[in-house]
Amino acid sequence: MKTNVIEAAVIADPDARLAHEIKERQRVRDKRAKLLKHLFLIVLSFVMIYPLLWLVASSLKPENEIFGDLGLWPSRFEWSNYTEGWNALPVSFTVFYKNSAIVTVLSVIGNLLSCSFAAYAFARLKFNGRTFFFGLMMMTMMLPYHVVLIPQYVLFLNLGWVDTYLPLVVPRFLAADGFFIFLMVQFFRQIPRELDEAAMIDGCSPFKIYWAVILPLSLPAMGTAAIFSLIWVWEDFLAPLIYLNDVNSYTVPLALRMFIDQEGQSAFGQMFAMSVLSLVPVLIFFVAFQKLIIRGIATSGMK
Amino acid sequence: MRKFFRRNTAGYVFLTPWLIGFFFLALGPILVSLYLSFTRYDMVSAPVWDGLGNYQYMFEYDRRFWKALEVTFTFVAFSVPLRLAAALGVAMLLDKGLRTIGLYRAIFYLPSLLGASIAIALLWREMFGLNGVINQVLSMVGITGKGWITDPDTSIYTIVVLAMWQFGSPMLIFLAGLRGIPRDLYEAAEIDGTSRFRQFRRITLPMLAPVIFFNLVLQTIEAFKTFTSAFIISNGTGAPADSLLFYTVYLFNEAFKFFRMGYASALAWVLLLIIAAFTALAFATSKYWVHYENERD
Amino acid sequence: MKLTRRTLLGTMGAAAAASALPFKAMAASQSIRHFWWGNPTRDERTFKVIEMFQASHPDIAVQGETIGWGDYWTKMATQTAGGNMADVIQMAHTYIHEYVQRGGVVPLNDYIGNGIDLSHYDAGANDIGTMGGDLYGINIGATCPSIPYNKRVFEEAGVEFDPLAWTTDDFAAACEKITSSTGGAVTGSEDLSLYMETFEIFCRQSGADFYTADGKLTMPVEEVAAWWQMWKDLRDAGVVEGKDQTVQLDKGMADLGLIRGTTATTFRWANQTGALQGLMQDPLGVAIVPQRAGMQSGHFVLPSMFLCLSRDAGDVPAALAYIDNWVNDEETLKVLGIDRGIPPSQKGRDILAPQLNETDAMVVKYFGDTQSQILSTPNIGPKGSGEVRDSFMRTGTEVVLGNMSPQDAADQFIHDAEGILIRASR
Amino acid sequence: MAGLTLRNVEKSYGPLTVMKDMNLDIHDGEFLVLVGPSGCGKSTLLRMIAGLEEISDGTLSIDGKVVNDLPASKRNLSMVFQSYALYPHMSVRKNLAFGLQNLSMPRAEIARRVDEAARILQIEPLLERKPRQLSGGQKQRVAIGRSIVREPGLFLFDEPLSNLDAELRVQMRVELAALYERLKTTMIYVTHDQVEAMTLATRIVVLRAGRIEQVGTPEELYTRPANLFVAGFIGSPRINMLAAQVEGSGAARRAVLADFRAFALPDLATTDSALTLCLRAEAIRLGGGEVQAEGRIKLVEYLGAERLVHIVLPSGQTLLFHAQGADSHRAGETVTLGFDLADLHYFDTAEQRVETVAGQGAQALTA
Repeated sequence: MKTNVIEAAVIADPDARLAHEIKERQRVRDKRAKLLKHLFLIVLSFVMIYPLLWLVASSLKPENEIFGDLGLWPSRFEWSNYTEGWNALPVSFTVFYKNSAIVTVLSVIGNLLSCSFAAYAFARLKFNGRTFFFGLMMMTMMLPYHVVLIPQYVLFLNLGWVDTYLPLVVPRFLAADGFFIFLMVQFFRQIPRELDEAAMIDGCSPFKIYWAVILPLSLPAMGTAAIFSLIWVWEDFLAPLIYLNDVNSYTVPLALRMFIDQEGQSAFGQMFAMSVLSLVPVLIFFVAFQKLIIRGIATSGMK
Repeated sequence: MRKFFRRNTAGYVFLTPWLIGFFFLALGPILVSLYLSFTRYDMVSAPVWDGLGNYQYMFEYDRRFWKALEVTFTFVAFSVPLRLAAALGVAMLLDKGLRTIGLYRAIFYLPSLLGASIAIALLWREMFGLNGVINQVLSMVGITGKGWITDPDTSIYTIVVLAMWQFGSPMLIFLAGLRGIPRDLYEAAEIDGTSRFRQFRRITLPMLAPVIFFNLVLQTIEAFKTFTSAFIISNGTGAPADSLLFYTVYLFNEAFKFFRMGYASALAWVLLLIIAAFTALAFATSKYWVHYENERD
Repeated sequence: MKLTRRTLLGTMGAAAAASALPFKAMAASQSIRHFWWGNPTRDERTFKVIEMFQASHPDIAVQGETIGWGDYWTKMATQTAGGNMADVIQMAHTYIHEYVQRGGVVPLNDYIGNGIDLSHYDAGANDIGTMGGDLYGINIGATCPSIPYNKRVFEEAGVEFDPLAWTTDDFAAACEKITSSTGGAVTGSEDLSLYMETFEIFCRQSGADFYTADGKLTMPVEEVAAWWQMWKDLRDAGVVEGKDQTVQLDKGMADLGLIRGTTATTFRWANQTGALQGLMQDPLGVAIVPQRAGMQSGHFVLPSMFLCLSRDAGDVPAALAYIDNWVNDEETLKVLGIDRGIPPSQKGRDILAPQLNETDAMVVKYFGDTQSQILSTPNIGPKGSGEVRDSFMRTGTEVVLGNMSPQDAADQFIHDAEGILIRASR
Repeated sequence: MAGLTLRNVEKSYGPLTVMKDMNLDIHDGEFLVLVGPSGCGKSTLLRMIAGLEEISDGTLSIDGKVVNDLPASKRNLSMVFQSYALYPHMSVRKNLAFGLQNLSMPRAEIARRVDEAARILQIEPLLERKPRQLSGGQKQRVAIGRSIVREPGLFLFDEPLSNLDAELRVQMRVELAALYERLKTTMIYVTHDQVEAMTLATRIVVLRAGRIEQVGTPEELYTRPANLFVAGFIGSPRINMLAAQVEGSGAARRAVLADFRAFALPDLATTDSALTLCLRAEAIRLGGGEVQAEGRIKLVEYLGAERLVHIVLPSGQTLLFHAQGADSHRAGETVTLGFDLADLHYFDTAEQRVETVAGQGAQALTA
């Protein structure tokens, strides 16, 4: 009863009305801030997207216009860059896409499985030598790739793996990329340890904990890793360059490198057209998988 | 003994794929490269033992080695903080509220998708050239520009800008990290009337510390190893006037252009030591600012 | 299909290594690999040639392997290091000495006239591929230095000159005329001061060569200084492209002022004219590298590409049959066209004559017209000459940027070059 | 149903030993509460029992079987965590069923147990929700539910109520007590809150710095604290402590206090010249008692049925007095207060309880 009286007094009070007004003003300000934020993002978007526009524009220009005129709009649309570019090389891009798809899908699966295994061990399991091996793992990331290229080539040559996809795929099933291990370690360590312990008491083996607790709770990290892994493998050209000899087994990025001859006849228009197309699968995957990152909200907020 | 097995089995079982990969695929080549760093090796004929010759030459005679170090350190010093700041800033903008976020996220990742392709090299030279977009914008505000990318004093910063512009991967990692911060922490702070800045300092930064740490370490490693962007933009030469002579560009040219794989290996191991020192420093300081939720040691 | 199966097995782990072995066994039979750097047109032509060869030689399987120029050398070096070079490889004059001097390619002397018929080749056509008396690289396309120029710009500026006999003074005058008549929108020429290839002709006009036959540095420091001085004067006069474009090294065609429409000339090997023309709308002409008044001609011909037999060649007879077919078979020569350069034999040129387009015809004519200006063939550089070229560009950059005088830079460059050669010879 | 035995259990992290020579017998079917200030090792002890923490030395047996090397899941126990540790990505039903599925129990049996637990804990309407859609109390019930569906021989609780607000805590405490009454299964419960310990336990273990200070029923701990630490830790309001000097010798020994008049000591099993005398708040008598002093009332806390009166003595020491709710004393009044010798607890300089020789517990626990 007493409190009601007080409330009534507050509403009648001019100060309270002022407070109300301030609140209202703040709402307007929030709205304006949101608008500004959008404006900023749009401008930023343009800066970010400009090169792609340029790339698309170039892919639609006749060969002899691409470099003479750097405006975005072509004088006429050269769609043939796409249609002819697809079949411009000795092997059709259909084959290159198929090859890339095989290598990429296997590599992504391999990366996610093997790296999350290693990361789980480093982040959650206690064993002698953990710090030592973690240090070694970090070290493998620090040596410039170019100097291990040749010894590695010789190794794979002796295994009889050159000119097959094995050198591209097998290392990924063996957690060769420390980046993903370290990434997952950092995310796994954020998961409350009591969940592992609860699962342990619930009768879970370490593998079951990994599979039923850690993995489902790391979807944002796994999604991120999947996206990176896919993009990097899809765009990787150094390993395919070194290990693939037969043009029929080339991947898309390697095929793109066949268009340009610094010393002779190049086909820039077709190269740009195929470059644009090569982004499509990656973009689709990106848009699809970033949902995993968003869904992260659902799994967080333990306490 | 049984206790020893019980303690270690699970860890080693999970580590097995990595161990196989490390011992059978990685370790050999790494050791070979270490061996080669003590040899003269032109890749066509067999390596010839040269003791510390490569290292001696590097530190006593090789002016370009020091130049490459200077270029690389400059790049690391500028690009790592700027790129992380850009990535974190945009990630935080994208973390809350807006409905069109998915679209923005894809757009902001685009530059990273384009990577360091020929197209980017052409475009970058164009944009930062004498008559490029940058100078056109500058002239609108009355500043006379110059050939940013062709002036040895400024060319490195165009690569820094390129690195900043391609902030997609750290951004994505930050986003994933931000998703892990419980919303109710912010709600509580909101109710307490904590300012946005304080929320950032008291909630976001500490909660994100493991992810910031990851990005810092990885971006530093990557920055030291930066190769493709500098390589394609300078047509592999490090021009103008060696101002884009990134360490790995120099290393690559020594190896594959001048057939000195032994020397290149020595360069690589020196770089490894430098990076290792920085990483060790980061790990050593991390216990003062990176805390893991519910972690017991 | 074969690869797919292998790949799937591969995912099962190390045991799958065995499944990749059949490939090795296959390689041991009558099969060879041919590796070249290419582009879509060249790849198409080359695969057609391989197809034709296999039709006529059913017992020999040829695997064609190709990639763009930039990546070619990385892969080549890696394969060489692994002892897994293709049997037949394509070489460029800028790299062949590196591989010859280190034993990456083998001499062909024993097979000439005994497996490979080169009797129809022009005299001296294989001189550059011959080192220390042994033939290592067979010329599969000749080329020569040239100054491609934008005909429209030259005509509109009213420049009249003899493309086969102009002097450095004519060149300077033309640059001046073009620059002033376009109000600076188009400069006369790209600044070629960092093009060591162009400098080589300039230097040879004085009678001096870069290197002796046994690889000693003989380029006179005065010539280097004179070269850089000449371009400095042109730059100071504002009639050549500014330093911004100049200090970018090893530009691709797409970055050339000639293609962008900001300069009227540049330097290229004559066989690249067709590729340049493909990227431009204005018609191109070709001229010689300008002559210095009162001096001899520095012009020369060199193979733009060589075919070589690699150290790792397994089935030598099959490889020889392939090479022989390449240089002799009329249908093959027809399919190859002048994509790799002008055929170094009258026979080859005669076969191609009817099928040449306008630009190609012009280039072939230029090639023929300049034959009389050839006095000698330059000696091939020693190990380290690639690095000397880099050093030339780097030191020259200091002149372009105004940090050094041409004379100081020339002194510095020669000093550095000697150091480089000593280090490379170890 | 299970009884536990700890023999010479030791716990060390590298060179740091946090627990040494821990000996404890836990009887089948008792509700044992481990209590102590933070850092006393109570959680570590619980986690060692659970199998989450390695035992560095000594043996732990359950039902007479040494289980040191037995993984947690094989020890037939369940545990409720302070943070509840519900699996955030599983529904409540899934959370309850998860452990049973791991035992590959028939589907129907799992459903039966889950439904029964849900009924007991009144969380049936919540079964399809995710943990993040639950309030703190609801999460707590689910966490308890998860442990009872397993029908274990041993329940472990690690400060299960500390994240709840006061009202819920009291309610859940009652429910836990009811649950124990219903199941009569061995329960080991860790808390730092002595009220929880007193209300729930059949026996309490008071721990400090990795050592057991006292084991006993709540009554034993309250009425006969073994040392000063237990005396101070158990009981609310906190026990009053008075420093005393011992003068004289033999039968003529007297205790000299700052504010009270000196009095003759009973026959004590100690010869120390200084003692600490402890006195429960309810043992203080206003205006009466065998030993008296003057004091001024500083503060009166009104708690409804009772009042807590803070009295300042001339030396500045404050004593707590437990008064009736209807008591009429006001702050600022000066009062005479006293106590009876029989209500005193004596502690020697080693802070150990000293018994009166005449008393029944002549054998000191310190022996």
